[in-house]
Formats: sequence, C-alpha cells, structure tokens
Amino acid sequence: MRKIFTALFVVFFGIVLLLGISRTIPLTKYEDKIVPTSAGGAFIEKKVNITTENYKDYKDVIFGETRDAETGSANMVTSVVVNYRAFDTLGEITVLFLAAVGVSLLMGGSGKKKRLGKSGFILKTAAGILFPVMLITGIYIFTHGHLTPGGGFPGGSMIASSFLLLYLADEKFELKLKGFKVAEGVAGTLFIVIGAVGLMAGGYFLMNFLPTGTVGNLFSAGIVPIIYVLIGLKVGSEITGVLSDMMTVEVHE
Amino acid sequence: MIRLASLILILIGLYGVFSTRNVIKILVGVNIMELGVNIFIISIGFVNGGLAPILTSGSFSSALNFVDPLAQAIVLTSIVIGLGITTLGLVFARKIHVNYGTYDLSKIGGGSDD
Amino acid sequence: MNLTIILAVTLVLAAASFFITRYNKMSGGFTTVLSSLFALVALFMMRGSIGEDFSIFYFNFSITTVGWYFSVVMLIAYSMTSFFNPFWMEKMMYPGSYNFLYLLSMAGTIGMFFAKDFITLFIFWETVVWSSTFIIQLGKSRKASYIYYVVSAIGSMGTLFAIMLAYSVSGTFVISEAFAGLSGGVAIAVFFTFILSGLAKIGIFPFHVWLPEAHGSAPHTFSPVLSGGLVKMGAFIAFLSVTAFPAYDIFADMFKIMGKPFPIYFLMFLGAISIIVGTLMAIKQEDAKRLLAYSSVANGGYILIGILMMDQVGFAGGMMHLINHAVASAAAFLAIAAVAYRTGTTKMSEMGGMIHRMPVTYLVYLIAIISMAGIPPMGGFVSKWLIFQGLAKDGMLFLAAAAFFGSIGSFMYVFRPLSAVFLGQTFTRDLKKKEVGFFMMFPMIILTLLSLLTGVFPNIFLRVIAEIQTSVGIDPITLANRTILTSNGYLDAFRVFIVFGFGFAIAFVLFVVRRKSRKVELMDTFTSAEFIHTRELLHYSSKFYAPFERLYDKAPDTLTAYKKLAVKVGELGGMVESLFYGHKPEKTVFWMMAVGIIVILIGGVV
Amino acid sequence: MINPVFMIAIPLGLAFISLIFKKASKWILVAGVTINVVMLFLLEWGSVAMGGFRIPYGIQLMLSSYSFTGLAVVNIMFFVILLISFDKVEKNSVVLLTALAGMNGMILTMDLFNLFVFMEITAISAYILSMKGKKPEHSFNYLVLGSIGGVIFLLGTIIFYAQTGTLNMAIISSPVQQSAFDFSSATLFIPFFLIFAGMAVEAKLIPFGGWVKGVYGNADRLTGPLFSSVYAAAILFAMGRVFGELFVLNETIVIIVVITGLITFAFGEAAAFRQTKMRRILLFSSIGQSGLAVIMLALGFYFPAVLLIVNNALSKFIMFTITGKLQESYGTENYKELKGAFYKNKMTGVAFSIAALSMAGLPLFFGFYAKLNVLTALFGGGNWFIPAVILIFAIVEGAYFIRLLISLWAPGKEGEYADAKHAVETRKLFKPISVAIIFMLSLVILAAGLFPDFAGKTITSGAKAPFTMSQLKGGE
Amino acid sequence: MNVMNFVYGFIVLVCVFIFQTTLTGLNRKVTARLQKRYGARWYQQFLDIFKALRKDSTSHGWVFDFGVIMALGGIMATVIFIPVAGFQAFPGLDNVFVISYLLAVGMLGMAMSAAGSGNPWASIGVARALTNMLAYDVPLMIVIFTMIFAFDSSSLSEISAMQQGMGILGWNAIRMPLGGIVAIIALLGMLGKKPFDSFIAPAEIASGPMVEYGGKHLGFMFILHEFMTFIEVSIILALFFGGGATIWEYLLKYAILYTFTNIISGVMPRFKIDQAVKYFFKLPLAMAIIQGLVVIFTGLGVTLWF
Repeated sequence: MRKIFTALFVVFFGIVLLLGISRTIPLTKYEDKIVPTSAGGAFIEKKVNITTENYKDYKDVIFGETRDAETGSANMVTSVVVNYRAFDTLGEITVLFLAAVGVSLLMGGSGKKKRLGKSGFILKTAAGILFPVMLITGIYIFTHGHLTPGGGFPGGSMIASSFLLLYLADEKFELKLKGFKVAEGVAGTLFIVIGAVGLMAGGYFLMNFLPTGTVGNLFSAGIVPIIYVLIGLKVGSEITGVLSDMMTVEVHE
Repeated sequence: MIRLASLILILIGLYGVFSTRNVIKILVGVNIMELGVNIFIISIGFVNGGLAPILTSGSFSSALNFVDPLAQAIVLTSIVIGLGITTLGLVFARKIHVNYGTYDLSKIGGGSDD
Repeated sequence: MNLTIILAVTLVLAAASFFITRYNKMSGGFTTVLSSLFALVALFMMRGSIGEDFSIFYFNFSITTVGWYFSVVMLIAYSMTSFFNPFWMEKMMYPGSYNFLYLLSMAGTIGMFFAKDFITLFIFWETVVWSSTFIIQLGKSRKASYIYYVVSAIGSMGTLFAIMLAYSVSGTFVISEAFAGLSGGVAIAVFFTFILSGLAKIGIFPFHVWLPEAHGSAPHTFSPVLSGGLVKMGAFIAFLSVTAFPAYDIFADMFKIMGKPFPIYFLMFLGAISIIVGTLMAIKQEDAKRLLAYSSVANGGYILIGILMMDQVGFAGGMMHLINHAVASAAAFLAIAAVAYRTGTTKMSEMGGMIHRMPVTYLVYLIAIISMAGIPPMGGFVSKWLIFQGLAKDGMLFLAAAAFFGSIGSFMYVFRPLSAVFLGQTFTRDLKKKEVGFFMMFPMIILTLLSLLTGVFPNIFLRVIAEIQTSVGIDPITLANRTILTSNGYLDAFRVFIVFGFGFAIAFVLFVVRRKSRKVELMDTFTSAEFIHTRELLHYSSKFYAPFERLYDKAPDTLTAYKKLAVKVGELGGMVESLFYGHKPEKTVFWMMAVGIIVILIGGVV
Repeated sequence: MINPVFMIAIPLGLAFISLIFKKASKWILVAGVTINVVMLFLLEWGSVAMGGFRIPYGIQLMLSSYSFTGLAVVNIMFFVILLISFDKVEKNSVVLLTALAGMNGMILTMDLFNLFVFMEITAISAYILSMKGKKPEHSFNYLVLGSIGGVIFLLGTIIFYAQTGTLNMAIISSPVQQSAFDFSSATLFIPFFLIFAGMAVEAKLIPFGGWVKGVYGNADRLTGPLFSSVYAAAILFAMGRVFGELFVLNETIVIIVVITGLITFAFGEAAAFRQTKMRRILLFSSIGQSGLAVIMLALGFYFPAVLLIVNNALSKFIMFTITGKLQESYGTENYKELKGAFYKNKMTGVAFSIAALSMAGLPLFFGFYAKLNVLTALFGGGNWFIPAVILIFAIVEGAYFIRLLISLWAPGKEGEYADAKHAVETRKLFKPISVAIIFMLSLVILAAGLFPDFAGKTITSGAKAPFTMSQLKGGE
Repeated sequence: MNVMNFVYGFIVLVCVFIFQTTLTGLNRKVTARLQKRYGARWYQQFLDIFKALRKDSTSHGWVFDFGVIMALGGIMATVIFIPVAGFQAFPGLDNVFVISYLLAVGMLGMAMSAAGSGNPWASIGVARALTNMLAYDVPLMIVIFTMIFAFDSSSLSEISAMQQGMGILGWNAIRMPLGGIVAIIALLGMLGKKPFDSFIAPAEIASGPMVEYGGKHLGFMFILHEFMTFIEVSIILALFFGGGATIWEYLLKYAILYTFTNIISGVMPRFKIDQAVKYFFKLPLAMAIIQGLVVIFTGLGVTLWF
C-alpha cells in the first residue's frame, strides 16, 4: 500500500517537474550549434578559424602540423578538463582523495582483519597473465589522454581494476599500501606545485607554461599530459587503496 | 527524448530513495539519480549531427559541429564525485550493519525522539 | 553636574563593587549605598542644567524636567533600598554579581529617562530588563525571573516594532520627532505596540502576571526597587505615548468615548480592570510580598489612568501618585524585608505581634499603608484626590467606579499584613527577636518622612509636575501657596493635617486625663471562657476575608493563559521535530518533493 | 600580495603531504590553518582567472570585500576552534584541512560548477567528521540528503548552462545575457529553485535540512562548533553570492526563498523552545538563525545578513564548545540536570551568558546591533510583516535562552533563595588557557556591541549595503 | 486660620456630642416601642458613656491605646469639617473626598486597636467591618461622583446650598430618585444598622471589634460611635436632602432622617457579610450606575425636571 502511494506521489511530482523544466528548456529537441560562449566553443574559435567555406584548405593538414592550438591538445575534452577547468579537476581529485581517506579512517579500525572471497588455481594463473596487460593498458590510456579518448580517470581506474583482479583471484594477496599512499600524496602535491609554478611563470595558477608543441604529438600540449599522468597515478592508487580497505573486514568475536 | 529519459531516471532514483528503507537500496537509488543527471548533462552538450570533440586526421565538415566538450568534462567530474560519495555511503552502510546488525533503517531507533 | 560623569562613576563603582565584594561582602554592599546616594545627590543638583543636550558615543541624551522627575523618584527607591544590601550579602549566592547588576540596572534607568532618541532609550531599557532578570533569579524562585523576562520581552519587542515602524515613516529616532506624520492604521499600530512595554512594566491587566511572581520572590532587597522603581519605567513609556506620540492630536478625529479617543479610553479601561483585578487578588494573598505586589498592580492602574488623562488635574494626579506609590511601596516592602530579616519568612500566617518586637518597623509600615490606601494626611490621598477630581470633571463613570472600588478595597488588603504580621499574639519563636539596626532603620524613616511630606506639602512636588505639564503643552495645575485648586473643588492639605492634629490632640488629652489603664498580656482576652494555651492558635491571621474571597474564588488565573500559550509553542516545536527530523532520508525527500510540487505549481501560476 | 587561490591550494597541498607524513599530520594541520590566517591579510583583492584564460573560459575567483569577510570568519573561527579542541582532532587532520580548503573555495569562486565541486568537498568532509558522533545512521542520512541536494544543484546549474552557455555567475547576470535571455519571467524560476533547494540542504533550511538534528545533536566539542559556526558561515556566504548574482533576476524565487526562510526561523525557534538538551537547543536556534540570514540575503540586505552570520559564528562557537565540555565532564547535556554548573566556573559561565544574550539580541551585545540592522533594513524595504514575525519569535528565542541561563546559574528549590548546596557537584571544565580564549571571544562580542561603529566599519567594508550605527543616530 | 477656628471647632464637637447622644437615647426608646418594650430613659446613653469613662480599664499594649486615640482624633477632625447649616469651623475644607477618607482614619484606628487586642473575635469583626465598607461605599461613591459631575463642585456646603430655596423638589433625593434610594440603603450600611450589622453582631461574635474594650476605651468607643453616626447622617443629609438653611431646619431634618433609618432597621433581619456584599453589588450598584448614566448623558436631574 505504502509503495503504491509513494509511487503515485513520485509520479505526480515527476509530471510537475517535467512540465516545469520543459517550460525552461526543450526536452526533446537539441541545438544545431554549440552555444558560442561556452568553453568548448571558445576552444574551437581559438583553435583555427575554420568555417564551412575554407575548411578544404585546411583539409588533413591540421593533425600533426598546426601549432596554434591554445592548449595544443587534440582531445578537446582533455584540454577542458585539465586546462580550462583544471581547478575543477583539482577539486575532483580532492573529493576522491577525501573519500579514500574517509574509507581508510572509518574502516581501518584496530582489531584483527580478515579477507573476503575465495579463489582457485586457474583463476590465479589467468590473473597473473592478465594483470600486466591491464596495467599497461591503463598506463597507455592516461599517457595518451590528450590525444585520444580517455585520460587520467579511466586509466587510473583501469590500474585499480587490475589490482582488484589480483585481490579477487588470490585471497592471500596483500599490498604494501604505504607505497600507494606515498604515490597518492606526491601526485596530489605535484599537481598543486605545477599550478603554483604556473603562477610563478605566467602569473596565473595552473597556467600552461610549457610549450604546447604540435597537436597530435605525444609530447605536446604542455602541462596537460603531465597533469593527466599525475591524476592517473593518484586515482589509481586511491581506488586501489579503497578497494583493499574494503576487501578486509574487522572480525567481531 | 534522451533528456526526458534522463529526467525519468532521476525520478526513478528518487523513488528508490523515497520508498525503500534499506541502506544499500537507498544508495542504489542515489546512484541512479546521479546517472540520470550525468546523462542529462551529456544531452545538454549534444549537437545535432555533432562529432566527438577530438581533432583527428579524418575528414570533418566544420569545426563548429563538435558536441560541446565542456558538458563531457563536467560529466567526468560529477561521475568521480558520485564515486566518492558512493564509496563513503557504502562505508556508512557497513558501519550501520556493524552497530545494529541490520541494513534496514526502520529497524533502528535512531535516537530521534529520546 | 554632567550626566556623563554620573553614568561613568556609577559604572565604575559597579565594577568596583563587584571586585570589592570578592574580598569583603559587607563593604561591597556599602559600595552600592555610596554609589546610589552619589547618583541621587548628583541628579538632584542637575535640576539647574535642564534643557542641555549631549552625546556619549552613539547615545544621545537631553536633560528634561520629566526625565529629572522620574529619575529622582527612581533613585530614591534605589538609594534607600541599597541601605539593606550589606546585610543580605550572606544570603546571596552571587553577592558580587548582585551588587554589580544592582548598580548596572540603576545606571540603565538613569540613561533611559534622559534618552533623546529611541535607540538610546531602548538599549538602556533592555539592559535594565536583563540585569534585573539576573537579580531576581537569586531570590526565592527561578520561575519568577523567567516569567518576568518573558513578559518584559513581549513588551519591549512591541516597542521595538513601533519604534522601527515609526522610523520607516519619519526617518528619525529622535523622541520628539520620531512619531511625526503618522496617521490612520499605522498610527494605531504604532500606538498600541509602543505602549506595550509600558503596560508590561506597570503591570496592566493582561501583563500583570509577573508582578506577584517577581516582587513576591525577588531578593528582599530588590523587591522595593522593583515595585517602587522599575514599575515606574512603564509609566514613563505611557507618558511618552501621550506626549512624544501625541495621541490626542493624532487620534483627534477618531470617535470618542467621554471625550477621549477610543484607543486611549481603551487603555484607561485596561487600567481600570487592573485596579479591580489587583485589588481582588491582593485581598486573597497569604504572602505579604505577593499582597503588596498585587497592590502595585492596582496602583499602576491609577497611575496609567492619571497619565493618560493628559489634562490639568488628572495628569497631575497620576504623576503625583507615581512618587507617592514609589515612596510608600518601597517603605512597605522594606518594612516587610526588615521583618523577614528577623523572622526569615514573609508568610503572614507564620508571624504575629511583631509590633512588640519591632515598633519602628511597625510605624513605618503603618504610614506606608495609610499613604497607599490614600488616607489623609499622607501623600497617597492627595494624588488619589486629584485623580478623582479629574475623573469627576470628565464624568468617566466606569473608571471612577473602578477607582473607588480599588481605593476602598485597598483598606481591606493593606490592613491584612498590619494585623497578621504586627498585631495580635507574638509567636513563641519570635519572642526574643529585636528591632533591626539603625542602618536599616534609617532609609525606612526617611521614606516615612517623605510620604508625610508629600501629604502635608504636596505643592512642593506639584510645582515640578506643573513644569512638566507646561513642557508638554497642557495647562499646568493651579496652585495657591498651600492650596491645590481644581475647577470642582480645592484642597489645602496642610490645614487638613493641622485639624487632624487638633482632633488627635483633643483625643489624646481626653485619654490621658482619664485614669491610667492596667496593662494585661495578649493571651489574657475574652475567649468565651475557653482556655487557649498556644499563642499561635489565638492569632487570627490566615484566610482573613474568607467570606468575601468565597465570592470570586472561581475566577480564572491569567498566568495559566500564558502557560497554555507556552505549551502551544512547544507543541508547534514538537510537530516540527516529528515532521521534519529523523534518521530516515525518506522524510526529507518527501518534503523536498512536496515543496517542489507546491512551488512549481504556484510559481507557474504566478 | 598573495593570490587568493592559495587560500585553497595551500591547505590542499598540505593535506596531500600529510598523507605521506602521517605522524606529523596534526602539526601540519595547525601549520596550514595558521598560514591561512596569516595569509588572509596579505591577499590581493579583485578577481583572478585560473590558467590565464579569458574570464568565461577560465574559472574565476573573486576576492571582494564580501568574500573577504567570509574568509576571515571561516579561517579565524577555524583557527580558534582548533586552539580550544585540538585534543579532539584525533585522525581527522587531513579531513579538516580539505574541509578548510573546500570552504574557502565555496566563498571565493564565481563559477557555478566550481561551487558545486567545493560544496561537495565540504559536504564529504562533513560526512566524515559527523561519524565522530558514533551514529552512522545519522551520518548516512546526511550523506544521502547531501548527495541528493548536490544532484539537484547540478541539475539547476546545467539548465543554466543550457540557457546561457556559461557557468560564470557574473556573466550570467551581466546585461548582455539579460538581453539575450529573460530570467525575470515568472515561469523560468525552476533552475533557480533547483539551485536554491540544493544549497538549502546544506544551509539547514526547513524542510530541506532533515539531517541536522541527528548530526548536530551528536556532535562533540570539535565538530559542534565547526558545523554550527564555520560550515554554516561558509554555506551562507556562498548562498549570498548566488542570491546576489542570480536570484536578483527573478522575483518569484525571492518570494519563495523569503517564505522558506521565515518558516525556518519560526519553526526552528519553536522547536528550540521545547528542548531540554542543550545541544538541541543550540542546533535548532542555529537553524532559526540561518533562516533569518537567508531572508536577509534574499532581500539583498547584505550588511545585516553578514552581521547575523558573524554573531551566530561567534556565539554558537562559545556555546557549543562549552556545551560539549559540559557533556564530556558531566555525561549529560540536559540543563535541568546541570543546575548551577557555572557556580564554580564563573568565567566560562559569563562567556556563555554573553553569547546567549547576544543570540537573544539583547543590547550591549553584538546580537542587538545585528537585530537592529535587520529590522531597519526590513522596515526600510517597506515591509512590516516579516519583522513582526521575527520579533514575535525573538521573544521565544529570548525565553529559552534566559531559561537555560537561569538554570545553569542559579540552583535552588522554589520558595528558597538560590543556594549553592543545590548545585551539581563541581567538576573541572576547561584549562585556564582555553577559558581565557573563550572569555576573550565573549569580550569581543561585548566590545562589538558597545562600539558597533567600529564593528560596523570593519564589516561594512565587508558587505554591499553599508549601514552603521551612526546612521541610526537620531541627532543628525 | 486663627485660634478662633479651633475654638469654634471645639464648640462644634461639644454640641454635636450632646445633640447626637440625646438623639441616640431617644431612638433607643423608639426602637423599644417598635419592639413593644418600655425602653430606657432618654439620657441613658449619657449615663452609659460617663460610667464607662469613670471605670478603670485594661489595655493590651500601646497600639491598643494608640488606635483608640487615633480613631477618636480622626473622627473628631472629620466632625469639625462637617458643615452644619452652612456653618463651618474651618471654611473650605468640606470636600466630600476629604471627609469620606478622613472617616477612614477613624475606621483604621479602630480596626488597629481592635486587632491589637489580640482577640480573634475582634479581628473577625474588623474583617467584616472592612468588607461591609467595601460593599456600601462603592455604590454610594458612584452616586456622589455623579453629583460632583452634575454640580461641578465637591464641596458639601455648596452642593447642599444648591438644593435649597426650591422646596422639597430641589432635593437630590427627588431629582435623582435612584441615587436617593441608594443613599438611604448605603446609610444603613454605614451606620451598621440591620440588615448590615453583621460586624458588631453581638449575639454571634461577642460584639465584634468592641469585644475587648472596657472602661475609658469603651467610653471612647461610644463617643466615637456618636460622632461617626453624626458624620455619616449629615453627609447623606447634605448631599441628598439639601442640608438646612437654618440650624433648626438642619437639626430637624437630621432627627427625622436618623429616626427613619432606625425605624427601618428595627424591622430588619441580619445579612451574612457575604450576602451583604452580594446585595450591594447587585441592585444598589445597578441603580447607582443607571442614575449616573442618566445624569451624565441626559443631564436629567441636574436641572429641575419641570
């Protein structure tokens, strides 16, 4: 009975909300072009003033050639994440960091711990084979964050998942979490240090003070790949830490 | 259409939080809401016939028909935040279970009226 | 003498008294005596500097006759009472804080009476309120000071509202200009909210609940100040509400009752009600201090009616009654305090025959109640006479009826402590008690002489009041050298006194020429041949007017109404708690959705 | 001159570092907070962009006099709280550092989404800290509600973005956007409402703040003052920014906000009136206060609002700290069982009383000055209904605070003089140094009430609507 | 104000004493006749008083004496203020309020010394007396108030002068009939005659306040009672029956009025004290208020009706 009422209530609310929002923005049709003032739009404006008329002159000469991209990163999302709104990203990794700290704080109580999960030989072996592949892929993803889809966060989580695999596969598997913590801290600190250096160099926090190089090269886009690598490490270690904390439970006699 | 769907997702999540008293289910509800919002954000950034905002050597008609990268960046952030919250929520759920031996909030006095 | 200096010295001495008390309690008490006497003398000398304006940082003061009059009355109460302080230090839980707050509240009253703008007035007013709240809690009841604060707060919040509302219209806080340009509904709102604090402080009918509680259970050394002094602050607000807020001009074109605009008549009517309520309740009290507290309720009614009449005679009566009641009730409370100092109780049924132990205190109390009941040749008579004449002139029948009821009822209640505490058989417990020392006797004697003075030479005071009347623009009361002239009769208090003395003399002579009478013990009385051995049993004190009380013992109590209100607020709070707070998210989620629905639906329409 | 971004960056960096040097983390915390407090006075004012992009593209931080006041309140109060309750920090130093960074970010940023991120940081740190109350169900409630609030806020934000194409509040409210897009039309207030609801969860407004009772009610000597003075101040300042930049665009939302605030104030005070547990009294009273502050912010009266926030921060810090200590040493927080607890701790008691009287808005104390400004502003706006409600419930407020004080000061049977022999047995409360600090703060309240022109000026520079006691003067 | 005033005053006292005591003696006879008794001789009252004064007495402490003196002194002063046929020892002091409140001094003194005797009967008597006073005084005062409003004067002599010269129709008792009735009833209460005599009620509370008195105290009380009677009757006389132009007219009217009240009370039962209060606060109060409203709002009664 209660469920029905709640359902009806939510439905009613939903209708009202949808009507309300639909008055503000259209729910079913989309714009034909990017709103010009948004950061992404700005990126494109700055990138090269390509229009439907003159795009043929630029045909397949952009990638690998041009130098005047504002951040020099081929992946606009990355450039937004790590450069235009890098400050958000700093906050973002802080959130994750905070969560990790919280988990270790609340779960890591004293008292004897015990691991969950069981595993068999085949699984163990397969994991041993898969683990490096996953690790490498993760690292690849966050090193090429500024060129291809993906970046620090996916890469980091992939690394973490590789460790998760080990955890699941082998109940005796233990990690030296200390190292991860150090990596985490160092990465975070370096992020801020880079930002501060930007401030020293260019007068703006998180300024892209390195040469942006050529769009499409691995070593391009200035600080973008560096930060993304740091983020990757940080995210990876953090999530790993969280996992290892969660894999163990306190035993209450 | 997708915006509608995402809003409906949000409502479903809301219903989850509203109707159940099981800690885990409530968390699931919250996650669904976040998912809905993320989809909504993506849909905001979407442009008719837009491409992924990545410069490739492949042919492209006009630079102006990329989808909005900012929306995607925001989604990235909000996903991570959601992850953090979920993690903590799970920890709290664990704590609740340790303290009261149940995941059901209605079985807990909560000391609301002492 | 500059007001700045007075305030500064008072505050400094307040702080000093706090620290002195830590080392020697007695001398801490004496500091208050010193300080209050200094303030009294200094203020008295400020008569010359009336009309000056000046500011101490953001406080603005202006010395006015009425302020001078009020503050002198106030300081008489404070300084005379302060003589008792040293002897009660032992009973106080926080003697230091008591002295400090005593002087702080005193400074507050001074500042308030001389305030030039309402902000200054309000700041000092509230300071007095909270400091006296903390004093009262040291007394017999914690509940009392709570009630006192709440009622006062109701009043002062109303006043604040009025001040601000007036400010938003006139754009100034200066008392003389703030209310300019009010009219219609705003004017009425301002008038009633403004006078609210006055009513609360005087103890007019719906707000009189705090007086019995606070007066009755405040420290014995503070009740006189409360009744003789702080209550008069309300009279000041009432005064402002007919002068600074020119009620008669603003409401001039409203429909009138007996020639008074109905808002004013309504307040006068409240005053009449509180006279009746105060009298009836006072008659049935069993505790001397509560009884006197209710009598202050009744007298507050007289003062309010008198001041609100705002005419030649009645206004003078009200202002005169101010000082009379201040002096008389201070004396009465002090007398009770002196008795309590010896016996340790104020319950009338637990005392008796104190006259044989403390004759001076008895005389002080006798004079005080004669003045309070308005019997010549004491001051109370003159002021009541003026008020009656004023009422008679305008033919305000109902107010007059209440006034008569009050003044005759006062015979009944003032006589109770007289007979129960002082007359009759002395309790065995008290047979060894002695009269209080001179230091405590002194202020009582001074006050007694004062109320005699007000009764025999009222014109000394009426001249000041005449000045006040001219300053607020009504024609002053006409005074021949010793006579008070009103349009419908005149009074020569001095001759009345002389003739009274003449009659007394004859009676005295007659008495002494007759043979001397044999002194017998008080247990040696006609008891219908029944032998009653215990003195206590033979003393008829409790339930004195039982047959009369029986006529109205079903009457509802106002305090319960307040309690009900408090309970209602609490229930609202409980509802809030149970509706919005808990440990389940669903509650709040529900409210979020509900609010969302309401807002979107309504906002969509708007 | 230091770039304001360091108010955020330095605590964050120290937080990361203190993860490496676990041993020293507590001292790193102290260092970080101290640095922030010192840095506060060397900041360069004005707006800075992140990464050196043009304003709408890069994130903008704005250090106006308004946000400076916010920073001052947050950092200084944070510092003082640490001084008093340092022993309670335990393992939370990292969390505290990030919380500080988050709050500074909330106050500084001009970017809606950035505001969202920092709100989440602050909120998550609050979740973790609230676990010190040992009541996971309440923390969980807080977490769920907080994240829902975040979701709602994000939804509103993104709708704005969809309409205006930018996330920068200043740009949204700039005339260009006005011409491009009309927010004032009554039907378009839904994004506003979503944003407001999202923040209202953190700002404890009834009915959004359902978590408050559970969390504040179990807060200890560290978290209680932290939540009630620092967190509250931060979120209110952020709200003020949002209201000032966005909500001025639409009357409907202003009406909604004012009604909500009024309900919050009235209900909060009524609920506080009913309580016998001191922490609950305080928490409901702070709910009421935040409601009041929100009203003022929504109506654009910044100076009174700032006064309220500052007064609340100071007083609630003192009261919550002392309450927490009483709770620790007596094991109860029911003031009926703590009769005469101040008999032997007079300094503490005086500080508590001053704070309480200031909350009740009695003269000679800072609260009165705040109340006076609130009323003047409201009446100046030609409004008499709101002040009427405020004053009516101010009576209630004063009533329960006075009742509390009386009970804590004067023990005694009815019908007898107050007497120490009825008091609870005396137990040690604070170390002299802590007493001194608390007492000094209470003196600050007193001084600010006695010389409001000074307080006024310092804060006036901190608020958009300048208004000082001298204007209250009748004379000129 | 010179010495002659005092001499006059003294003479007034003596004359009033002789006259009133004689009248009381005669009235004792009247009452006796009503009750089919023979009754005492007309000068019996004098004998009682002087006998009492000659006997020696007992005193219960100084307040017992002081109260008696205060009472008699106050009453004597009041008597001096009473204008008799326009003659006053102290001209201009015959204000109604002054007289009625000076009367209260006597009451208070009496009550004080009675309570000072320490006898519960006395206290009960005092309590009843004061309650009784509250009962009758409020209606009476309202009527008097009306009168002051009507004639715009509060002087007894002036008010009575205003009623003279137009025969019986000039009397306020006729002009304001309701007021007149109230006045008569109140007079009964004042004099403590039946049905309002519960405070001396000899049979139940041993003659109330007087219980402890003997010797000169009792004598004083008798004298006091005579004076008090005189004051009360003449207030009513002056206010409602036009006083008297000449001394003889005055005394005659006085005698009639006093005897009249005696005759009424001779045939009355006794009210309990609370019954008395109830009674006065119902009918007489109503009448007084109606009278007041009529006078104040219509002016009827201020001017002659014809």
